[in-house]
This record gives sequence, C-alpha cells and structure tokens, in this order.
Amino acid sequence: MKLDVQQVLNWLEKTNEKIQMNKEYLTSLDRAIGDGDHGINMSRGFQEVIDKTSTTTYTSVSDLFKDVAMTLLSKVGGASGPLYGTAFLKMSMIVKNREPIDKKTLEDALESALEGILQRGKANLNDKTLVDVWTPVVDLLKDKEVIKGSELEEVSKNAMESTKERMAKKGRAAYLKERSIGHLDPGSVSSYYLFASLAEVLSEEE
Amino acid sequence: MKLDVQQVLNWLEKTNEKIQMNKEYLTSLDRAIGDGDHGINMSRGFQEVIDKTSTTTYTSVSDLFKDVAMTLLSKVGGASGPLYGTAFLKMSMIVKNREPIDKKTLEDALESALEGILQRGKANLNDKTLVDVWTPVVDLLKDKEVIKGSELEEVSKNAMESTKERMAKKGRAAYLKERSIGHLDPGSVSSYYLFASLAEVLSEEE
Amino acid sequence: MKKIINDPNLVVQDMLKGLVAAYQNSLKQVPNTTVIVRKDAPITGKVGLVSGGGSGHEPAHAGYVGQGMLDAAVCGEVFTSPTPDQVYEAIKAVNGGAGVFLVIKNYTGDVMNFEIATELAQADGIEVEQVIVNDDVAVEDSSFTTGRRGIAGTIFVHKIAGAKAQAGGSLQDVKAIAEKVVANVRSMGMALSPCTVPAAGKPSFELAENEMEVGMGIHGEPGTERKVIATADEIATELTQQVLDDMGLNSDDEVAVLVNGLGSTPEMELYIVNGKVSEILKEKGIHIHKTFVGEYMTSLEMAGCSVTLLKLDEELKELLDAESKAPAFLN
Amino acid sequence: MKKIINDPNLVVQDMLKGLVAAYQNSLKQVPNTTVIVRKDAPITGKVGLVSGGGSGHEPAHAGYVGQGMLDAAVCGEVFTSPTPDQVYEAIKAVNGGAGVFLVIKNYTGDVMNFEIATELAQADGIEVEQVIVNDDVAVEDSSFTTGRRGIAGTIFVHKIAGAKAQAGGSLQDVKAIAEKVVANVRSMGMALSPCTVPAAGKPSFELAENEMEVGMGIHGEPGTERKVIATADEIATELTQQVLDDMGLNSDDEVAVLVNGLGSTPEMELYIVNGKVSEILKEKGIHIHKTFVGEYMTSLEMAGCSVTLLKLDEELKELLDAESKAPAFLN
Ligand SMILES: Nc1ncnc2c1ncn2[C@@H]1O[C@H](COP(=O)(O)OP(=O)(O)O)[C@@H](O)[C@H]1O
Ligand SMILES: Nc1ncnc2c1ncn2[C@@H]1O[C@H](COP(=O)(O)OP(=O)(O)O)[C@@H](O)[C@H]1O
Ligand SMILES: [Mg+2]
Ligand SMILES: [Mg+2]
Ligand SMILES: [Mg+2]
Ligand SMILES: [Mg+2]
Repeated sequence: MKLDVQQVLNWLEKTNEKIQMNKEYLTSLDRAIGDGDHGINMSRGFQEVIDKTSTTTYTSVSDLFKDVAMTLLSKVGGASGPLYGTAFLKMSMIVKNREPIDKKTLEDALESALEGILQRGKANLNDKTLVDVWTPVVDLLKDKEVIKGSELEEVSKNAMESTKERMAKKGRAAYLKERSIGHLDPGSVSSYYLFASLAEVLSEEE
Repeated sequence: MKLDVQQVLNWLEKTNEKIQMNKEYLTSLDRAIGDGDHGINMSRGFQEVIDKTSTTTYTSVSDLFKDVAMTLLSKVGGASGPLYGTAFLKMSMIVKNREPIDKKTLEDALESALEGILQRGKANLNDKTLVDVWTPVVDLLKDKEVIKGSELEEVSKNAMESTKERMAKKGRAAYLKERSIGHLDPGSVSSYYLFASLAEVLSEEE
Repeated sequence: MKKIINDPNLVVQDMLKGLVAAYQNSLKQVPNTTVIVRKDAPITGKVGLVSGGGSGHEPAHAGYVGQGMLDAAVCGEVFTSPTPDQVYEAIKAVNGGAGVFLVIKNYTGDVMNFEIATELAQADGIEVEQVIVNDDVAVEDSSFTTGRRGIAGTIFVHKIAGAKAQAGGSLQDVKAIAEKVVANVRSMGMALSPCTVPAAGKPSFELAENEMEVGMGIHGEPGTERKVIATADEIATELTQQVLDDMGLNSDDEVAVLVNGLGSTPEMELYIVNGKVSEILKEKGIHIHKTFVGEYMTSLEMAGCSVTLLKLDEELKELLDAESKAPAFLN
Repeated sequence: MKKIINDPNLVVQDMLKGLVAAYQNSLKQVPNTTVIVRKDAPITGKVGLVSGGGSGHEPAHAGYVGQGMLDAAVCGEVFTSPTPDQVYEAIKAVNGGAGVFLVIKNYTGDVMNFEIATELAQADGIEVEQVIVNDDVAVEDSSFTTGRRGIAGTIFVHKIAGAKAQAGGSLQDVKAIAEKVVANVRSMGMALSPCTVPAAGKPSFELAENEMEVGMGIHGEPGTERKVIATADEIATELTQQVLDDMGLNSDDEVAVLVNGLGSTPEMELYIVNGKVSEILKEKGIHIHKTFVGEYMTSLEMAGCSVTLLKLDEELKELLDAESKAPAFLN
C-alpha cells in the first residue's frame, strides 16, 4: 500500500461525507449519554478541514496532516477537538520525509496518534472512549504484514460496537455510570467513520 | 320582601357555592381576556367570607355586610376585590337602622353599591365590566314596585350574557381591543352568581 | 405544570421566607403581612418609597427594596394586586414623617387597591402621593379606556425616584422626578411561550410552535397581536421601532436601554436582541448612556422579552447612576 | 424549538456583539476572537485571570469579567469547550507580566483545550497556572474516572481568586486561594425540564410531566438519577443534604450559600428553595454569612436549580465581600 497527498485528500473527503451524513446521528448518540453536540462539533470541524484542504496545494502528506490538525484544534472544541487534533499532529510528525506512506509508516503514524490521544485524554482502554476504536486498529496494523481495507473496516466496526456494552469511565458519559451502558460511544462512532473511510481508500488501491 | 341576617347569610352561602363550583370556569374566562385569576381571587375571598361570617354572631345586616366588605377588600385583591368590597361597604352604610331590609332599602343599597363601584372603577356602562350587570339590576329594582326572584335572575343573566358581544374598554380585557369581543366578562359572571343567589333567596320567600 | 414549590396556595408566603433569609442583613418582613421593608425603616425625615403589585414578577418588586431604591414592596398573590390593608401596612412601616410615595403600575386593580390604602393612611394624617406608571406602548394611550399598562419601565421609576428620596428630596420633589421618568420611559414586549400561575395549574394561553405574541404584558395576558415567529433582529427592530415611534427621539438624544427577560429566555438571547437594539439606536445617532440586560420584571417562566428606552437629561442621568444597595439593582 | 435568535450557528457571535454593546464602558472583545476582556486589559503587574467554557451558561462567564473578578472569558460554541487558539488569545490579552491564572471547570474538553493553550503560552515565556473546579457532588470523586464536574461553585472561585489578584496577589497566591475555594465548595443540582442547543434544535433529554432529573450538570447532560417530582422542601433538603454529607460542616461553621437557577426557573421558586436551605443550615447551627439567589451559571432555558455551599474562614470572607465591578456580580 501507498498513500500520497491525493489519497489522503480522498480519505478526508470520505470521512467528511460520512460525518455530514451522520451529523444528526452522532448528535443523538451524544444526547443520550453526553451533551448532544458531537455531531455538531465534528461536522463543523471536518467541513472546515475540507474547505481548507481543498483550496490549498500540498506537496506533502505531512503538511496536509498538519493543516488538518490545526483546523480540528481550532474549530472543533469540546473533548473531540483536541483529541483528533493531537492525533493528526502526531501523524504529521511521523510521516515527515517518509512519503508516500507505506504500511509501516501508517502503522507508526497511527500508533503515535494513539499515544498522543492517551497522553492528552488520560483514558484507558475500555473506558468507553474513542481509544476503544483506535487501540484495536493500531493492534491490527502491528499484527499484520499487509493491511486489507476489509479487515480494517471490520475491526474498527466491531470495536465501535463493543463500546455499547461498556460503562463509561472517561468523558461526559462517565457521570451516568451504569446508565451509560447500552449506548454507543459517540466519539468511537466518529472514529469508526475515519477508519472506514481509510479502509475504502485502501480497498480502492487493492 | 324582607331580608334579615339569616337570609343574607343564606344569600352569601349560595353565592359562595356557585363561585366555588365555578372557580375553574371563572378562571378560564379570565384566562381568555384577562390574566386568569378571577376564579382564584373570588373563591379565595368568598371562602374567607363564609369562614368569617359562619363563626360570628350578627345582630344586624349592616354589621354583616361590613364584615363581608372588609374580608373581600383584604382577601381578594386584583380589580374585583376593591369593587366587591366597596359595594358591600356602601350597602352596609345604607341598610344601617333600616332592618330587616325591605324592597326600597335593597334598591337604595344596590344603587349606592353601584355608585361606589362606578366611583372606584371609573367604568361606564357597556365597557364590558361587572357594571354591565349591576346597572340593569339596579334599574330593575327602581322600575318595579315589587321584585320577583325570577325577574332578577333573568335580568342579571341576560346582562351577563350581553357582555359577550361587547368590546372591553376597562379592565385588562381592554388591552385586547377587538380580540375581547366574543368572550364573556368574568366579573359580570361572578356578579351574575351574586344576583342569581339573591334571586333564589327572594324566591324561597315568595 | 412543573414547578419547584410546596403548596400552590402558599407560594408567596414561602417565597418571602426565602427572600428574607437571603437578605437578612438588609431586608425584613413586616410581621403578619406580605410587606418587605428596608431593615432600617422607617427613616426619619426621608420620603418613604412604596411599590408593589402581584407576585410572579421577581425580582420585582421586593428585590428593589434597599438603600437608594424602595423602602417597601407589597407582594400580592401571583399576578393579583395586593389588598389595601397590606399597602396600608407598608405605608405605615416606611413613614418617617416626610410623607410616603407610591409607585403604582397602571392596572385597574393596583390603582384601586393603592387608592383605598392611600385613603386609609391619609385618615391617619400621613401625607401620601403617587405616580402611575404606564410605559407599555403596545396598548393604546386613551383616556376612554384603562390606558397603558405599567411594565419593565417601572424599574427606572424605582431607581430614579429612589435616588431622589435617598438624596433628601421632598415628597413633591420625588413626585416631580417620578412623573418626569414616566413621561420619558416607553416599553414594548413580546412572548414565545406562556406561563402558568401555580394556583391555576394551566398555561395562561396557547401558542403554536411557529407563533409569537407581540405586545405582551407581564401577567400572562394575551398580547395585542399574534404573529409568525421572527428572527431576533426582526423582533428587536419591531419592539424598538414601536417604542421610538411613540417617543420622538432626536439624534444626539441620550437614553438608557433595558432589555428585559420575561422569565425563561436565556440571557444569551437577550444579548442577541440588545445587539440589534444598540445598532438601531446608533444608526439614528442616539447615544446610549447605560444598558441593562437581564431579568428585571418577569412574568413567571414566560419566554420572551421587552425593550425599554428612557430618555435622559443630566438630572435623570445622575439619579440613574447614583448608588443603590437593593439586591436586584446593585449600582 | 422557539428561540429569539438569528442564525443558530451564529448565536455566540451575535451574543458577543450585544454583550459588548451593553457594557462598552468596561468590556471589549479581542478582535476576531470570542474572547471578552476588561477594557483596561492587560494590567501591568497584576495576575491575569482567565475563565471560559462553552456558551449557554450566561451570565457565565463573560458577565464575570470586570474589576475584582475575571480579566477575560473565553466563549466556546454552545456547551462546547473553547478551542486552544482562543484560550491562547485570552492569555496573551491579559498578560500583564505577573503571570496568567486559568479557572477551568473539570470537563475533559475544557481541561484538554486549556492545557494545549497553556503549552502555547508557556512556549512564549508566559507564566501560566491553573485550578480545576470540581464542585459537583452528584458525581463520584474518583481518580479512575473523569471525576467531578465543575458547576455553579465556579462563581465563588472567580470572585475570590479575582479579589486576590485585584489586591495584588502573586500568581502563587492566586493559585493557593483558588485551590482553597475548590477544596471548600460543593454543589448539587436538579432539573425539571431539558434545554435545546440552538444548532441541535432538539431538547437534550426528555422528562415526563411527573419526573425530575437529580444530579444535573449544566450542559443538558442527563442527571445521575431520575425521580418522581418532589416538593420544593424535599428538593432543597435532598440537594443540601448531599452537599453537607460531602463537606462535613460543624455547628458554628460559616458558609456562603448560592441557590442558582438553571435558566427558566422563576426567581420565586429559587427563593422558596432558599427558605428551606437556610432553615436546614440554621437547624445545624451553621452560620450563613451571605446568600446569593439567582441565575449565576445557567444551562440555556433548562428549568431547575442547584445549591452550592462554600465553607468560609476570615480570609475567604474578606475576599468574597471585596468589591467587584463585573456586570453579573456587582459587589
Ligand atoms: N478522556 C478522553 N479520552 C479519549 N476520548 C475521550 C475522552 N473524553 C471524551 N472522549 C471522547 O470524546 C467524545 C465526545 O466528544 P464531544 O461530544 O465532541 O465533546 P464533549 O464531550 O466535550 O461535548 C466521547 O464520545 C469520547 O469518545
Ligand atoms: N374599572 C372597572 N370597573 C368595574 N369593573 C371592573 C373594572 N376593571 C375590571 N373590572 C372587573 O373586574 C374583573 C376582573 O377581576 P379579577 O380578574 O379578579 O381582577 P384583575 O383584573 O386585577 O386580575 C373584570 O372581569 C371586570 O368585570
Ligand atoms: Mg459532546
Ligand atoms: Mg384577573
Ligand atoms: Mg389579576
Ligand atoms: Mg460539548
């Protein structure tokens, strides 16, 4: 596999489409166990990402990731803004001078992104946050020699769905304790959209 | 006809019963073109009247009317409190030393009460206030040599119903201008209960 | 109807208990009445200022009792004028020998009940004067009818007459300045949703999801007109324009602005309205001396707002800016 | 959803316009930001105090900007923590050389965004310290989870840290006193009805006509428990008792009380609640130094209230009573 600027733009666009299409859905998930703004936050942020990246010419994925990071950091707010922003910032640093991105670079980038998320948010695995999706995705990349779109889709989807049965320990849903069980974690769903979109890009290439 | 303390107590009790039974109705009339408290105000006031007069021994109707006046003045509030209070205060003054009350004394008492209402409230006939009920009642008494319960009931009822088609010029309903047309005036309905109760007392005696 | 209350018939009594507990250092209740007075009342030689009306308009009126504003507030049942005996108690409690001044909002009930109290007090030899506030331009100004209502503009009467009395003004001085405020203050309101009187248990009126009521009073009475809901800018423009039309302000005139919330409208929305109000005034060259945004005269949990303008001169400005220690109008 | 707004996506921007217009003599907006600062910021030699969070809690936080309280408030989207760049702008705007102090409510988003801003400012050589407010006893105090939320008690942190900074306290002094307030302040809230975020257009949760939500936050999040609606006295007792259980106050201790309205609860009802709160405290021999009743930290048009107690000593009392010229906390 190889990811160049064009393919990453494609990834971002697919992610944005899913988020815009599911804005209401994400918001309603957050309404159940949070404060009902995750869809609004993510749609505002990713629309800005597309507005920015579609009007800028990039010569490297690193620069592109950096713009994504800064846009998310300054337009999303809430808990998800700094987390997604940090993730893309870390990826920007890792992929620098390693372009186009191969499987190992992607693995390193996502691993570094997850570390950033963990450091920033201080959540543990199974706290019912987007960490619960990022962790198995990184594990998948580490486990496999080659990464298939369909596998990535499946793993991230299962991970997202598994948040339903958990009790939240971090984020707003934690205030609900037992009452948080039985609801999907909104941030895990938006992370699933991110990885499902990446999976589509990978599949197109396969 | 003759009205003594016992009959006036009877009159007050019948009035109170009608008001308590129609508390919601009076309030809903006031909700349509006023501030939705006429039933609450009248029921609070007349309950206090009964509480007071049923536990006091009266030797004159004048004293009884005075207690009714003071109770209404201090318990009803709003526009109806001072008006009904003033009416009973005037009646108390007129009937003094003219007991038991004969037809002429009743006529003088109600006329003086109406004058008090007009002076206090500065409404004119057909302004869609309780004056529209008191005026024809006083006129009836002045016109007739003897006063029949059924006539009193009929005149006060018609007068009350006639307020429906008028546009309010005084009281809260006046703010609604044309929109006040088509609704009964709540104070006219409570005044109708007062006179319908008096009519019943007169009929019992006939 | 959902309310944080105990007995719907005891809301006024319960409220006064909590109010006095909150401001025990500055306010007291006249025993066995619904009258709230300054703790140091009566003040010898100072004109006593009394206002009041039905309850449900909090912080009006008890929140405006304090040094520099009212000496007493008489609290009636919810949306029901207080009775004459209560007003009479207030007059007696604040009479410091320099006379007592009544601020009455122009509602038939208030006018009559305060008038009877005046008669009672005058019979005792207490000098009593009054002003009748009628700032609501939504209602026709006519001598053939009840005339205009008193709404949020009343706050400015409390503030300015209060400052005058505090500064040692005579009863006639206080009356003169109160009349000056009344002559220069105009308001207009609107609502998005009704309110529910606790003892009634039902909303005062019904509005569809796309409707608003323009020309609202503060008692849950229907407004003067029902319309399709508009944007904040349109609402602000309509209210301000109606007030301006009635005032005839000129460029370079100075005003105080009050954007008043009726109960459940978030302060965020009141600020949005104020943004447009101030823009309109600026365009007309009218100078804004001071702006007040918040809940000053409410109608229980009604959603909506009113816009009040007070035309100022040097005298009114000075009195408006004078110190006040009333809990709801610290200045 | 009925709101007095223009574009649901522009409510914060429109609000700030109206806010600055209202308080143009004392506040200004940092151009092209959602940061409101004292007009005289930065003040050389004074610690700059910055708070902020999502909008929709008005008068928090911009209403607390003013002499004796905050130097800046950063206004995020409705119920959404402001972004690091905005917080960074605020820090720069109030940095008078004595360092900048951040008051952060304990929400994951706020903590992370403020932290990133701190890193940016520190890279510029600005000294930055912070306190994290977590007064909500409805939530478990645990280091394994997000922990307790910051709610209405935050106002006392603003007031007291603000007074300390105004009095010339160093960055470490301000941090120490803020931590002292946080250690001594506890709150608990409840709601009768949800609120609607303008851009979402739907209520945050649903409650039946006979239900209330106990342990409410201030973002329309569901509370910790749903119950059958109770009387004001029962509600006041439950909230106060939970706060007391967590504080361990003794007879003769002194407190400040804040009965805070969440948006659409009439002030009348807040006073009814306060009546019971003060009765409970009196019974326990706890002395009430000062009581605040009103809307200090709202959740748009949510109906409900919270009870906050702050345990006082002489130092805290003096700072609480110190002058403040913030529009929403004139003292
Ligand atoms: N400490 C944390 N670590 C990782 N992810 C978190 C943490 N706190 C919250 N999240 C994620 O953020 C999501 C909520 O984002 P959003 O609704 O945009 O922000 P907010 O909670 O501030 O309203 C949650 O669903 C969760 O996945
Ligand atoms: N000026 C007036 N003269 C005579 N009756 C009046 C006047 N104003 C109001 N009323 C009567 O009072 C009634 C309203 O009483 P109520 O609802 O108890 O008081 P309020 O209007 O103060 O709420 C009206 O229906 C009307 O009959
Ligand atoms: Mg959220
Ligand atoms: Mg009425
Ligand atoms: Mg009334
Ligand atoms: Mg949020």
